[in-house]
Amino acid sequence: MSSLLGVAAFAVLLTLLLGLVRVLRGPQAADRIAAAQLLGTTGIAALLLWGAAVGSATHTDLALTLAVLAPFATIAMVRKEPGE
Amino acid sequence: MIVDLALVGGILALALGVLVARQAFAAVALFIGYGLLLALAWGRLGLMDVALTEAAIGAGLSGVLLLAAARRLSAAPAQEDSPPGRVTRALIGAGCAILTCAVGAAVLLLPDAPPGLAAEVAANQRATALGNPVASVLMAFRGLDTLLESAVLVLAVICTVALAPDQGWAGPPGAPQPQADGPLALLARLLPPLGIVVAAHIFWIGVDAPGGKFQAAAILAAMWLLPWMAGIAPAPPIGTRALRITVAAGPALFIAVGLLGAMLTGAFLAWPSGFEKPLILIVEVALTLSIAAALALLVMGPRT
Amino acid sequence: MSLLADAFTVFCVVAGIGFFAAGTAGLLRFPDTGSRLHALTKADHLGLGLIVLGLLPRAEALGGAFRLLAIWGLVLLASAATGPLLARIAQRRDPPA
Amino acid sequence: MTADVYGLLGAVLTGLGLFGMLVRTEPLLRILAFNLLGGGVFLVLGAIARRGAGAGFAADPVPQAIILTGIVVAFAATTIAVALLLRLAARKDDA
Amino acid sequence: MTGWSMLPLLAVMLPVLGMVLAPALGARGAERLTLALLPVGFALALGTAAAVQALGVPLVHHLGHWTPPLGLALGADGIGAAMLLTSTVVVAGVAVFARAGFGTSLGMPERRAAFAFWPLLLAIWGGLNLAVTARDLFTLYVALELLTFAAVPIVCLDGRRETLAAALRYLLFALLGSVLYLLGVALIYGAAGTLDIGLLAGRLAATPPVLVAAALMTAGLMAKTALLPLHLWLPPAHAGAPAAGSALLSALVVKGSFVILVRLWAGVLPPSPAAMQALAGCGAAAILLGGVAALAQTRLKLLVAYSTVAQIGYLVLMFPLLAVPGVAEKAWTGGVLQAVSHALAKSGMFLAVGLMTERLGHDRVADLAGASRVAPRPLLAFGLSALTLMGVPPSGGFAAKWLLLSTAIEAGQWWWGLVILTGGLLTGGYAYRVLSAALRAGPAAAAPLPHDSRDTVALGLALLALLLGMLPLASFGLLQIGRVGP
Repeated sequence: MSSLLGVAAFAVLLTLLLGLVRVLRGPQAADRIAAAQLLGTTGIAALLLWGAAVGSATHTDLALTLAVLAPFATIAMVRKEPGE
Repeated sequence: MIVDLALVGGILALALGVLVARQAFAAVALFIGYGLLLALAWGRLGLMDVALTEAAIGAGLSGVLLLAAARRLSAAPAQEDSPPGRVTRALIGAGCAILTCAVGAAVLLLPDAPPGLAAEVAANQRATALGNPVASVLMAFRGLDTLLESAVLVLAVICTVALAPDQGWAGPPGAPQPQADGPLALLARLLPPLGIVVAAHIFWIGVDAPGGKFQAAAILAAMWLLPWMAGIAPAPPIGTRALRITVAAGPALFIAVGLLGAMLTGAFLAWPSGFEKPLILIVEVALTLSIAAALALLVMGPRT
Repeated sequence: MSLLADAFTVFCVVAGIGFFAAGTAGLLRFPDTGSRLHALTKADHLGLGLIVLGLLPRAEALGGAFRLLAIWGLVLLASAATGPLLARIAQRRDPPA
Repeated sequence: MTADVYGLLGAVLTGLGLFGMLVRTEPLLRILAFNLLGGGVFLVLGAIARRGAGAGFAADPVPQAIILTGIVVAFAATTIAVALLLRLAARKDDA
Repeated sequence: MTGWSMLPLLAVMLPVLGMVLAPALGARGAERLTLALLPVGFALALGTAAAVQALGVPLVHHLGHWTPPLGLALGADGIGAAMLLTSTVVVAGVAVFARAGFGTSLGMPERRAAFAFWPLLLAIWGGLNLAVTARDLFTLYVALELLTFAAVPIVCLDGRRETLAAALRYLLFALLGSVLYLLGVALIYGAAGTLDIGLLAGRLAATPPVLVAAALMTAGLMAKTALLPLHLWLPPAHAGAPAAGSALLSALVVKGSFVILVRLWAGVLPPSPAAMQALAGCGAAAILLGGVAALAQTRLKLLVAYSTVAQIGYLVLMFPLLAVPGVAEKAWTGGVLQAVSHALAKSGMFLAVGLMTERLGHDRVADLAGASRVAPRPLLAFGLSALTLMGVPPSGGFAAKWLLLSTAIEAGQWWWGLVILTGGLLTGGYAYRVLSAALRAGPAAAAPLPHDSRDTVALGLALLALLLGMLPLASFGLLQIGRVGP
């Protein structure tokens, strides 16, 4: 079972790397930020699967930290600017 | 192994993307992705404490800081130096290639039996009453470094305050934030309580497992920044005594406890035996609050 | 029992990966920013949700399960709050030509 | 083996970061390049930590602690550089 | 033994504690705290020097009773004690001088520059004390960053555009330097499994990782010390800062990375004659090119800043001589003496230039006429400092340069002697330019000169640099304590 979960983690990681293409290509800032947000979510999923595979609670804590902080880049991007 | 190579490829692609990006915005977005992948890479290396820190800093605070800077600069770009000529660039490129090869060779040629301190840490960890070996190093074996690091953060806050214009420098830090409405305002009210619980959790597990004061402080700082960015909780003025005391309290307490150790046992930063754990926890709590305040002030930046 | 739980986990995780793959494919293939954002939110919500669901039976204690659900909740919350704003920005900066 | 892969990645990032710091002219991109360079240095240290795994630890805790301190200091440096840069940009407006 | 070793530790921690508390105390409180700490710091430095001298061995304090390699050690040897004393004296002079510009009298609102200046002064003091006493390579990295973060805002305290640009350039240079140093530290740890200077001594073989680390650390520290060709950040930064700040930057901040460089090559890294010749070659180029550049400057502050570039060159001339048995001891004394006498003379000179600029209203070298009337005492301080920089007897600079010159000849490396002599002539040239312009009669001074205690500070520092040369050579035995080498 744990090796199966490890494979699943790898599969999620692969979709994460494919998503990189959008971060790299853009073309709009919104594209890049949205893709970066997807990277965050995918990374969280990969960490959860990986943590379950190796039976480590620390991976879940790492995913938790990412889940709390990942929206910040998007927020910094979408909020109104002073004077806007 | 394939996982590692895939991750390395992704990190390299993003790093190259940052370097060749035409707009600052794109570079920052790529950099945020880079930080995220780097956090995963730390996990693969088995350095979970570092992974947590990278997630907190790279994915969270750095992103906010740099995106805000990119937005401000797109309105008023800073002056640029003249670009180096073609020959200079080729020379610099060759130099950097040599550096890469030299460092790469050095990494590969390190002694086969790695000399390290893992065994020493394991042998002495019991004396620190902490279960997390990294916390033992940070709070006991290399406590001086941690103390100085917290002092460096205070100094960095002083630096950013010093960079404000003379007019109104003691007012609230950063640019005034317009009030957000709708979903963002809702998020800014809902997330902080949850985030504070997460921060407390990360702090507490840090005693015996990866995690700890700095990661918790970064999350706390983010929870302060969110309502500030949404314009629903203005930052207190820099002139406020309470704010300044908050920033100074942690490092000052750390030094005071260090001096206490010097008086009681004859060595600075020695934790009096029997009281290691409670004293370390008290100092860590104070440090967490001070570091959180310092990090938030650093991201807000000087008053503009 | 354990076999049933494992089957549940496998089913959910595979479905979750499917959503992530679909979301990523949408992000890469769809022609304009708006529809790309749409693809992304689907993957966010459902993919992660299914994986969390699948891992729930394996969580070591109540605390573990709680953390998994908290992660999903946090991601949902953030995505719900920022999604519309991101879409607005995408529209404003990309006027339909 | 894992350690070597990431150590080499660190070496490449070091070179890339240094190149960016010396060749790019926009100050913000230089600051980003400095962070790439810093990440490379920390990865080299991380590879060394991983090589030193033992005594029941997945990695040598001493270099791990050093990386943590280093990341904090590098972040502080980044904030100072950004503050300085924004002040400089604002100053150009008034002049 | 343990009791004495607490002295250098307190000399580090007191300024750091003061810096941390300063924002909470406010500008006025921080100013008074700084002034209160000065005598304590002086007593600690003096006590450290006396203890090292009396015991004849370096003081070492093991923090938290943890011994290296696991724990950290901090202590003072001869060079450490000498630098502790130097930093305290210079900081004291600058602090008294700066009260006029950055003081806050009772009831006055807190000003930004005053709020920032005092903690930055304390941070430079603590950072330098740490850099000369820490015995762990990573703690030294933190010390370097402490110095950088304190020095950069001092450059742009006035908030003008040029100084902001100079500060940003300085920051990027300095960060590059420290990150390269850190990379070297990482490789050293990978090769040896410890970062303690005492344990590393003699333990590092010349393997590829160690050689790469040596190159990286040397380059990083050269950038921090502003040794040619990595000096480009220095002149605009040192010339842009307010006088009190320039004095700190030129006298102290660049010395921190220099002392680390000395510790690395005299004891830690495997000896490499070729690298030492190359390093001294950079120093020789700095002496000559820096001197020529100083001669060509039209602004007084830039002239003094280029003079710093040149004087830093003298510091590294000692490196190839340290491996030569018989002369190593004298070369070491010469190098350390150069660091100390330059710190005293250059702080005096920058303070004097600040006073002259203030009273004349400009710092153009060509229009200095009349300076002898409006600023006679600062001009005297400038002249006395110049004697040390030139190496004219009986100044401290003379003792330093004479020791370096004679040991170079004894070691059969006469070419360094030629460089020292030429450098002295160049220094004489730019000092003469300033003095001859300043001694010309200018517009008559309107009012009688008010007494300004800042004149005394500048004069005092310059006199100390001069008096250093009158100490009998035997009294420098202190400097040898803890020296590794032949």
